[in-house]
Amino acid sequence: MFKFLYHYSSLRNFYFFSEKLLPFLLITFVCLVTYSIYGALISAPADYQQGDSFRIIYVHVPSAWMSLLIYMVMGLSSVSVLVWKIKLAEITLSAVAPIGAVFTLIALVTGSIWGKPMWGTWWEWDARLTSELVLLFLYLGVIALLNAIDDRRTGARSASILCLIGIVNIPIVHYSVEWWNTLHQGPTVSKFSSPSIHIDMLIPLLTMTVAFMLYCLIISLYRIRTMILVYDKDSQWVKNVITDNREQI
Amino acid sequence: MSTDTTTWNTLFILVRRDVLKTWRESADLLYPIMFFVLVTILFPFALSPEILVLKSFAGGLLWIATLLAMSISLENLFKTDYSTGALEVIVLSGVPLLLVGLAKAIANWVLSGLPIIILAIPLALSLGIDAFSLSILLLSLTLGSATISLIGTAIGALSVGLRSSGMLVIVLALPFYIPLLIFGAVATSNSQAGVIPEAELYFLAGLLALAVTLTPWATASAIRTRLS
Amino acid sequence: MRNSLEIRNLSVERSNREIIKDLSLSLTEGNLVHLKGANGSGKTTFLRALAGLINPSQGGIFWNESNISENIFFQSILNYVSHNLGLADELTALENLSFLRSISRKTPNKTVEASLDIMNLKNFQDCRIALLSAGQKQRASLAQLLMFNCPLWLLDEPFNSLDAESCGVVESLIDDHMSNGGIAIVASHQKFQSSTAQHVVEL
Amino acid sequence: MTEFLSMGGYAGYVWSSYTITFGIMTLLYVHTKRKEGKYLRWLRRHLASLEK
Repeated sequence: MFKFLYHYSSLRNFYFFSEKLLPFLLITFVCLVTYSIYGALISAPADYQQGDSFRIIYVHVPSAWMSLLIYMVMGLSSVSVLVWKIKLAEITLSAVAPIGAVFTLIALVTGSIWGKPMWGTWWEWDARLTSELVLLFLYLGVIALLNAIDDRRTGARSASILCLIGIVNIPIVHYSVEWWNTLHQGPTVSKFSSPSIHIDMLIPLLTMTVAFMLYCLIISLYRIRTMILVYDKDSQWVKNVITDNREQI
Repeated sequence: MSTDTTTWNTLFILVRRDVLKTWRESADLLYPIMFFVLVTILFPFALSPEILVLKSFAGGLLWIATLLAMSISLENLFKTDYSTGALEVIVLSGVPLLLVGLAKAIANWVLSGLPIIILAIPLALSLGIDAFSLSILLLSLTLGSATISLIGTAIGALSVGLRSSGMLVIVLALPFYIPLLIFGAVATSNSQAGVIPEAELYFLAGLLALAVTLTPWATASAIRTRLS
Repeated sequence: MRNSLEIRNLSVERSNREIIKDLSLSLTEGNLVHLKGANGSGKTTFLRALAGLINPSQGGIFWNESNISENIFFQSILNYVSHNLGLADELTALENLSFLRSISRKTPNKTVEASLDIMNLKNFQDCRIALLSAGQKQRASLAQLLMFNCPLWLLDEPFNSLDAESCGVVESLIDDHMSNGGIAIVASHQKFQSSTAQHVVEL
Repeated sequence: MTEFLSMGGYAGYVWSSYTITFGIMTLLYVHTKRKEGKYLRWLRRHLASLEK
């Protein structure tokens, strides 16, 4: 398995491998997202308590999951930057960080919009929303550090150390915020724990999550491919790619 | 091998050097202390001179002041050593970098953590904290400030020598202090309500143990990265 | 066993540019290299890569046939004096050097006082580094060469801001080091005399 | 149809959160593609300058 991984971590192979993969990913994403939107807005029954405002869950929860998933991906690439010094991991780290920050932002915005009909306030210091806010600052920290360092190699290594410190802190922040939340507001059921969802409410949620995953993969592949070209701009294979590319456009 | 290079001895020598170095330039020592007192004094103006009001916020308020005061001294923790090249010489002397990271954290704690804890006594009394919760506050501050110093040193090592590294280190470090702030403030407010907050103090002690074992690794690899 | 330092098609990256491309060099005991090159031609980067501070993007550096990145004790056999001298301004020369001596894992040689005396800083040893002149700071930093005996010396601009008399002292230092079988790589703009032949490398 | 649009009285919230989410996602897509184009043009100029 490791041989396979190492083969695809060379920038050239990854570039051409992702070139074949992208069209397929795009098509699957488009179909899946239309199906999930249809499922979320039309076929899923309205919630008996919250009525149709419940449909915001189909957007809020997947983006919250994406923000966490992308931070885990960044943690993985941080380890491979520090331990195996894989160049592709350095590029993935700086390519994927903004996408994670965007999804955290979406999760926060949709979370507060969903909060308005339920609690009447735009911002509710709910345990999960607050941890999401802290996660946003972890992302902004990594992005700020990446931009503060001009040298790509040391920049990626410093950012991956910060990312690993962040990874250790995510569970700590999550549980201390839970502790703080239950302490001050009493152990009510957290507003966000989705009630035992009916089966055909659940399907659109899962398909939307997979659609979001595909979206993240597509966007990060685009960004990684661009950075690969800039990274290896002096090598021969990039020159060929650029010259062929010039004929097409 | 040169003279007695047991780990403790090297650690002690590293800490003594940093403390002596900053002690000579004592202006830097005053900044965290003055900042801590000033921030705490600002709150009564903002809230109200009423003791009852201040009492209920005293724990959280002192903790926030500690967090901020200890973050401003992070920037020049490594800066002078990095610019004069002393950090390079230490790295090249073959001393394990874990010790350098730990020694910097201890020196930072001694120089900015300890004076803050000592100053917290008069300030807490002025905010109307009774004797029992003062002892809890001091205990939680000691545990917390040590963890703050450890995490701050790691983040300080990451951003040494960068543009505007002063601002950067504070922005990067504060999110990691949130669990400490939660447990510290809750411990004091519980103690004011007469309850002995063992759980919060255990959590603080647990976070300190985690920080002592993990952050020196981060500081060591941060130093190596910044020097390359 | 004669010490050997081999550099096999080394290339080092610095701020996204390849500063050193495919450099190969092999040195054994008694070799003295005079590293020349314009500013920013990578002299310091090359020395820092040799000192193990920077990981090369290609190629490798081998000390007695073992790659220095795997050999964690490599730092204890080299003496690297860089152009920013590595002495804390607030401490005195004596404090700085005795601190270094007490934590260092290198094999000790002369005592701190003796080294400072040879660099004729005897009566300046208790004055803060910040108050010393550039030449005196340079000499204080070069005293490290005497305090430890390491087979490999990496000197970055040891002669700038030194007066003629101190240059003489440093040159004799290098000669002694060469005579008892050391290797030295000196990056410098100025010419310097040395008893052994200088192998000039242009970057 | 209007009943569907009103979303059981929560039209404002549901539609705003959907437009925000998918709006930001399309913006990110457009930004990424534009940046890719920008870098490709820069690389082409870089290549041309090398050949001269």
